[in-house]
Amino acid sequence: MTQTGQETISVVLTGSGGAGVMTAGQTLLDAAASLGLYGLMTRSTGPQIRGGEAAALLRFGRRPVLSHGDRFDLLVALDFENISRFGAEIPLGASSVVIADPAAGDPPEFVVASGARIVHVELAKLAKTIPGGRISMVALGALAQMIGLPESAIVGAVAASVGKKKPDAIVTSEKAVALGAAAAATLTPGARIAAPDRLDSERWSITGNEATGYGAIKGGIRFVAGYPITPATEILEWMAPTLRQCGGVLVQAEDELASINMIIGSSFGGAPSLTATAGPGLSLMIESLGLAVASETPLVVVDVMRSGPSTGIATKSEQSDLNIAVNGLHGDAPHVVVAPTDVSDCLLTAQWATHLAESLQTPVIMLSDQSIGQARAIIDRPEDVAFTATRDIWTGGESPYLRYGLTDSGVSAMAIPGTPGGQHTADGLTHNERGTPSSQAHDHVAQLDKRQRKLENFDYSDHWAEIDGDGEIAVVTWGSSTAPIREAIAAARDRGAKIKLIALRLIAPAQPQKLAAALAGVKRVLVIEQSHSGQFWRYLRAHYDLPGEVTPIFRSGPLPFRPGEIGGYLAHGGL
Amino acid sequence: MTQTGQETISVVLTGSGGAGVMTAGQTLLDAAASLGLYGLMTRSTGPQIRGGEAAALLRFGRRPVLSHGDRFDLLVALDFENISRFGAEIPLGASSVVIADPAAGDPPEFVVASGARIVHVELAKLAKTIPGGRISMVALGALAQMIGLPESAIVGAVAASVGKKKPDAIVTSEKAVALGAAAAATLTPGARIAAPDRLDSERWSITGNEATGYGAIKGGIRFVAGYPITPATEILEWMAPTLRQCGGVLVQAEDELASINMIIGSSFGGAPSLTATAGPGLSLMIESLGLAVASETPLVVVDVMRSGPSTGIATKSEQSDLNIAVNGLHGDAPHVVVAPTDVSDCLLTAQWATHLAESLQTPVIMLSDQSIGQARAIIDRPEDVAFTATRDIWTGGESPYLRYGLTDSGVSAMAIPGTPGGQHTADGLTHNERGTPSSQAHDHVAQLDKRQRKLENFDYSDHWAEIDGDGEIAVVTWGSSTAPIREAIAAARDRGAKIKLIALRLIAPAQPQKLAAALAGVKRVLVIEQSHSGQFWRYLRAHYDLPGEVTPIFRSGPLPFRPGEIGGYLAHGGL
Amino acid sequence: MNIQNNERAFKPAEYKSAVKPVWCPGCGDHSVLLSIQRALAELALPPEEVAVVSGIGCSSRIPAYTNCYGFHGVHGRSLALATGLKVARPDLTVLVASGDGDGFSIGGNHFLHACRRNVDLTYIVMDNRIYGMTKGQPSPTTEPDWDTAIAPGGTGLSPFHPLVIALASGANYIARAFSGDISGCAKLIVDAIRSPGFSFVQILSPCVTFRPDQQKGWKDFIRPAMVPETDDHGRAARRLMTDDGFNIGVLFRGARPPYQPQPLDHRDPSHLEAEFVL
Amino acid sequence: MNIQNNERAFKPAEYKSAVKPVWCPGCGDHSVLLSIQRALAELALPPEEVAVVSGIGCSSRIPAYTNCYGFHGVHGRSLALATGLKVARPDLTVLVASGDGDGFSIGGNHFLHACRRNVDLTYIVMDNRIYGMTKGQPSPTTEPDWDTAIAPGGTGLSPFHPLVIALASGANYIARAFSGDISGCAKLIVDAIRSPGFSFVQILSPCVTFRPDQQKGWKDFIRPAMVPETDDHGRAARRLMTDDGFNIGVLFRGARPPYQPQPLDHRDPSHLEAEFVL
Ligand SMILES: Cc1ncc(C[n+]2csc(CCOP(=O)(O)OP(=O)(O)O)c2C)c(N)n1
Ligand SMILES: Cc1ncc(C[n+]2csc(CCOP(=O)(O)OP(=O)(O)O)c2C)c(N)n1
Ligand code: SF4
Ligand code: SF4
Ligand SMILES: [Mg+2]
Ligand SMILES: [Mg+2]
Repeated sequence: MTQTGQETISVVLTGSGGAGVMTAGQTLLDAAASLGLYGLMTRSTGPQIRGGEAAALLRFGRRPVLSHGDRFDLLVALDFENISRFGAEIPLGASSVVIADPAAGDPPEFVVASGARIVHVELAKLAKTIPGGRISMVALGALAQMIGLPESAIVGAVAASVGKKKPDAIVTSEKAVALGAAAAATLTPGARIAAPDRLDSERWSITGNEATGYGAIKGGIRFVAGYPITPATEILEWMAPTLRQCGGVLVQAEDELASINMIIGSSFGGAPSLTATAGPGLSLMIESLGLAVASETPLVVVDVMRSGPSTGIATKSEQSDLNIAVNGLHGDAPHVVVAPTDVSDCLLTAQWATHLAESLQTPVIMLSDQSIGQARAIIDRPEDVAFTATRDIWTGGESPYLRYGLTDSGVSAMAIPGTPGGQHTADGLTHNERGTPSSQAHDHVAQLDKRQRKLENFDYSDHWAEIDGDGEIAVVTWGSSTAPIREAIAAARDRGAKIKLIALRLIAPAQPQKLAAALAGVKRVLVIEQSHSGQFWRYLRAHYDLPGEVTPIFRSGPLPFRPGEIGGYLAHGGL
Repeated sequence: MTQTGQETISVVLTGSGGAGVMTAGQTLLDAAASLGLYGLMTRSTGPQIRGGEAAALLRFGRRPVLSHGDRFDLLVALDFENISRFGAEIPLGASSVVIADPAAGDPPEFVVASGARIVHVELAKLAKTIPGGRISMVALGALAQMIGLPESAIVGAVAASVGKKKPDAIVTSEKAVALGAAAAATLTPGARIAAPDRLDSERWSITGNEATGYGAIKGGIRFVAGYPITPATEILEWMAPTLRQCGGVLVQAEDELASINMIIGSSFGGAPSLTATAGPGLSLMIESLGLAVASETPLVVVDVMRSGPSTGIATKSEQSDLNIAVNGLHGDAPHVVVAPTDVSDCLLTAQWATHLAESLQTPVIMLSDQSIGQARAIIDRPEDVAFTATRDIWTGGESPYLRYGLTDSGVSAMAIPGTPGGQHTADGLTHNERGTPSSQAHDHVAQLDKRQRKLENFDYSDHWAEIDGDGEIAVVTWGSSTAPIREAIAAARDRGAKIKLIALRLIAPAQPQKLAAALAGVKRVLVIEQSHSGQFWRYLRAHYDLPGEVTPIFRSGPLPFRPGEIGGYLAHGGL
Repeated sequence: MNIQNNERAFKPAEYKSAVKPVWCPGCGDHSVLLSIQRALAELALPPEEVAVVSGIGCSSRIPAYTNCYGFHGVHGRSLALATGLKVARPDLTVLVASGDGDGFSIGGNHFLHACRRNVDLTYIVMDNRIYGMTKGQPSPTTEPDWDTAIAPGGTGLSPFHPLVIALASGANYIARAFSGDISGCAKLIVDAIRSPGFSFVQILSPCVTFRPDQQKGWKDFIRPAMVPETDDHGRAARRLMTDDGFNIGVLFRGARPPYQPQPLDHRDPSHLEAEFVL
Repeated sequence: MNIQNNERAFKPAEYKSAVKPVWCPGCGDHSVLLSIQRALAELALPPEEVAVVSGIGCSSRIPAYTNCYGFHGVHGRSLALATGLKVARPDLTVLVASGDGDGFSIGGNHFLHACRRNVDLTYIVMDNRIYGMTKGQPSPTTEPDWDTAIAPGGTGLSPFHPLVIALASGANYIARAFSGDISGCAKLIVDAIRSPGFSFVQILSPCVTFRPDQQKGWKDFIRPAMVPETDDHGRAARRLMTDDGFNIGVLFRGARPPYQPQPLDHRDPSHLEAEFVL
């Protein structure tokens, strides 16, 4: 590994199902991590449940990489079947290199059109020379060689993943990797990654969905009910065993109507509670989210967004559930909406979401998305934050106990079943302070005021947004759009531009004063988001007075924003 | 009946359950209508299903009355049990008169505090003098006498409602009415209603829910599925028999998830279809509304709004489902939202909603509310409009048939099952023109564009808003807030103010150009609505650029806006 | 449930709150409330250790009339809410109250799955064969020819068999009671609470307002079940499938262990980081 | 269904669309698709007069693979959608396709009420005892000890009895088929379509990817039902309650008339104004 290579490098492995593209990708990520590189891996698959075409998209860097780059430096195609379906997801350029098996036939149109240099390695043939040798391991060897990763790192990663129990498999893989590397050694190299600085920090390999699960448990979640749905299932699957280690349980519900109601029940019983879902499931939870608002029951709902509307594209990302998350409830139903800005931030955001739900006795919706949730990243160990589930619990006192007492803060102490004297009926009907149903205007207004007040009076501290840099131009964004924007801004700054980045972590309630302060002196605001109708921009218009000239930039998924695309907007925006 | 009385008069009858308050109120409305008066009747009841306290709130006028006035001229209390629960709904003033039975004991605090003149009539005692005599009929006689309605009109209305089969009951009621009238004749009269001008127009007695049902059938609705919910049930109950007379059917579904899916199915089958619900039911329909958007299935969902969030107050009104109606769906899911401005307008709006749904192959949400839906009004026969269900139906042609073809208008012809060659699968998955599932970015974007385009390109004609008057000040409002605002503006105009009224009937998609044109020259905009968080105002901010100074005026239900309250806002707003 | 060994005796009145029921005079639900009070007193459960969960309907109003912890949720979802509560808090005694509309129409799916899951809940459905609260629409147990505004002349649909559905779905205890017999009703509720796992008690509870036929009519039909209770699924299925809906008593008592997932350990979450660390 | 007297014969291939199934090689659903094609050909139904409605799942992908009209709706709601379609368009033959997750978990309530309503639909559930599409979570028919990521070691919950539930809810025709026997399967589908009212066919259809045990395992268990079909509710209840899930054939055939509400008249709506006019 040289010191002179690129800061980051992007590679993609494609092949049809069963060819082992995903395993190879994962091994590559592990290998890079072992060398002290940061990294990111996302997956694309065809519509088939099994056996369709697949792509592992990876990026490595000497600094954290939390989104993909503008183009892939290297594409390794185990075969070309149907991979043109991924064409739009695999931008290539004239400086890109494509390693292909000559036996795989002609490269697809999008590869040819890119002008990428195509080099041939007889992957299949080489693999066949080793009994049990896998084509994906040969490819891995070739790939590593091309981008400058030492073969030893690959071999180490293979050994770690195959495990000690299968020494034969390790040897077979080692041989395949070596063959691939040797074959590639004869080729003119393309982009190579520079060796990382010393690995001085603790690194994690984690997906956004795992980070969400762990953040939630750290925050105090001890009961989860959920119904499987792509791309949120892994949160449930990760939490099922881990929660049980930490004093909690997970129940698979019969549907999302049940999940949300189960966690209302468990939270009423005193357990900080969560469910995870995607757009279609969130839609089904809407009625009972209103019940949680009215009955002031704390809970966290994670929505891992995918392309909508309706079933849409279950496996692809989009930021288009903002409307429903913020404004989807019937009646006046204020609640909290938060969003992580990248894979790593899922931990903090989930932990904070739990803290907010418990502190404010309200439902909190956390808007993650597929591109964050299902991506695996090599990150620095996230900092510890002190957020825990802190519910104001009634242990005795005034009689009769006023479950919905009109306190100054708007939060009233909650009696947990089992507490003598705290008996009350939690209710979605308009009620008085005691909780008794009422259709009187004064009770209705008092409780609406109370529920609004508790959200408005709360101190959301600095966590409401990530703010970075200074300048007369500001980009306001949220969620998974943040990482490519961050990168584009860094590039623009390198060229001398002064741009401020404001990525909202707290979407609702709106923080007009905080944003106004953050935007002081700003003359031009670019609002960037991944939705077809500009949901975030409309939301900002509704709740904030943005200074100066405002340029909304929005488009739908499923393709992710790329730094270069954002750079274009920034330039077009007057830089 | 004299020529010199008031233009409108407001009366309220209260009593505990079973006392016949509602029947008496209905009879009074019929009587007034028979005299050529316009009128409005709304109902308030306690939480009991039966036997609780009840109030019939009425207003009559020489001109159409579609909302209540500032105070009641006359309150007739059959008894005083629990009626203070209605205190806030029954504003009285020093000029008001209260007829009470001395046996009913002391009047409640809110009556005393109002300074109203209390007069005694021994209602119960008088009723007892007639075998089978009802206290409510005695009260009716007294009431009619006090406000100047001829006894003969009451007797006629009683006869019409009791029907010819019970001549004895008619005679008994006549006697009771006469006794009440005689007793009241000795009292100093209060406000009296002036005799109406000649009854030259055809008048109807209709509720908003009935008008909705009739408008829908006129518009072409032939299939209804629904699940009972207050205050929408009457739409279903009215349509059940009437639809069957007109070639349609109604199915009671097991829940709202089923209702919405049933009408997606029936509409796919070619039948213009509708469901009616309230906030909690709409919440449950959200996921499948998204399916209707994505599969481009026309349908109408009537939401008769009630106080929210959650179960809220099922029997009281509010305009707080605007957020969910407009922004409640996950993903980018453009659709149409319309709202009637008063009882009478429900007919046109429901008919138009059907027309829009069918023309645009999209779900249309019609936001009525409890104060419109459950009010009975005496109105002029609404004008006939030509809107009918006009779906672009594919009858053959190109092959393969492109169900989701990318037309200029955005609307593509729909093949109805049974049509040879038109076979396709309607889908909520992202699909191509043919309807085949796709996860390609270009298909996703093309279909998102198409669905947006069809809504944007459509000519909504003048029906998008009701616009009235001119001036530098404009009130922008919607739905049931319109009628009291209309009245307040009329009063302000009488005092010389120049105010323009713009009541949006088309809530979504937004019509920025039309509103800008309507607001040309306006310097000050008052946005008025009945929601706790200013949902309409926020929506306008998000989608429109309002000129000049904008003053949002909003508050929650359950109390209705009154003309005087609005007048205050208008004055405060600088008049 | 978790039978407590309590030292003191409890009176039924201690389980009643100060909130006045909205029910019509004569509604069967008044008696169900009394039965529940008596049952809880008999079991000597401290009111704060009991939770009553419900949906929406006249019958579903019951939690606030008890002096227990209560949750008056949304229409049809009470069983899911109660499941979360009981799994998180196995120490509580959890009753679920519902109506034939709330429980069998909109709530049908949770009914199936609560039976299947067999969490230790006692599910009381006040069946009046009508939607009371929304003023008289047919429910899944309404007779096909019962005339209503929404279905003039009747729906034409035969009522279904909730007890067989419960059995097929896995309910561990199935009984039928009549609200007119308060002490019989209370006895069954005591038994149902004591029975581990999911216990389903259908209580025929007349709606005097929208089903004026029931109050008199039902008295003539109702009788204690002739056949003794069974634990045999096949026999129970046949019997419940053919019964006329008026046999009172315990009709099935199974032996499935309740579902009560438990934590395996109570470790600090930080140990989970090992999975991520490179 | 509405059996047409068609002049020409149809071939199974005419019912297949050009869309390539996403199913795994070897998935039982391929055979179900073939069976449906054969059944429709046997019935000689013109493809445009057939509609196939589904929810979400591997199995629910089937409509687009047929050359009929199709609706691929949302997860769990196919029966409601199909009910609306069939009531509005009694002239069509409507098939509903579902999976054990789509149909019995999230869709359970519509299953109950579709059985009860007895609209003339044919409901085909491809039961593989797993959620295939979301990659292997337990469904209501999964064995209690089947290990999955979301329920390590198994859920501990016994599968419930969908056929008894169908019977108790009012289904008029109940059968079980095995996708491995395409012609047997097709025959049952023909019979189910011909049978008036709501016909429920559970098809055991192995998931080769997430239930590799099934493909071999099931073949050993599956057998034609020994006892002939019955129309007796009590006998059917007992039998279905105790069967082991592997008896193939028609298990219940009732005689309830289908629910098909009809307009009473086709008058112009303007006549309704009489009600309002003073
Ligand atoms: C989502 C939703 N849909 C509909 C309603 C309206 N609703 C309230 S109670 C009820 C039916 C109640 O019937 P049942 O459960 O039998 O109770 P009963 O009043 O007869 O005791 C309905 C449909 C609602 N509150 N929420
Ligand atoms: C509302 C909603 N929740 C969850 C999902 C995710 N989901 C898709 S298919 C499926 C389960 C499918 O299982 P099954 O019906 O048995 O079909 P199979 O794939 O096994 O044929 C789930 C949970 C969804 N699409 N929509
Ligand atoms: S309407 Fe019927 S169920 Fe409701 S309270 Fe009255 S009698 Fe009871
Ligand atoms: S995952 Fe299972 S059910 Fe789905 S297509 Fe593959 S084999 Fe069939
Ligand atoms: Mg009922
Ligand atoms: Mg399955």
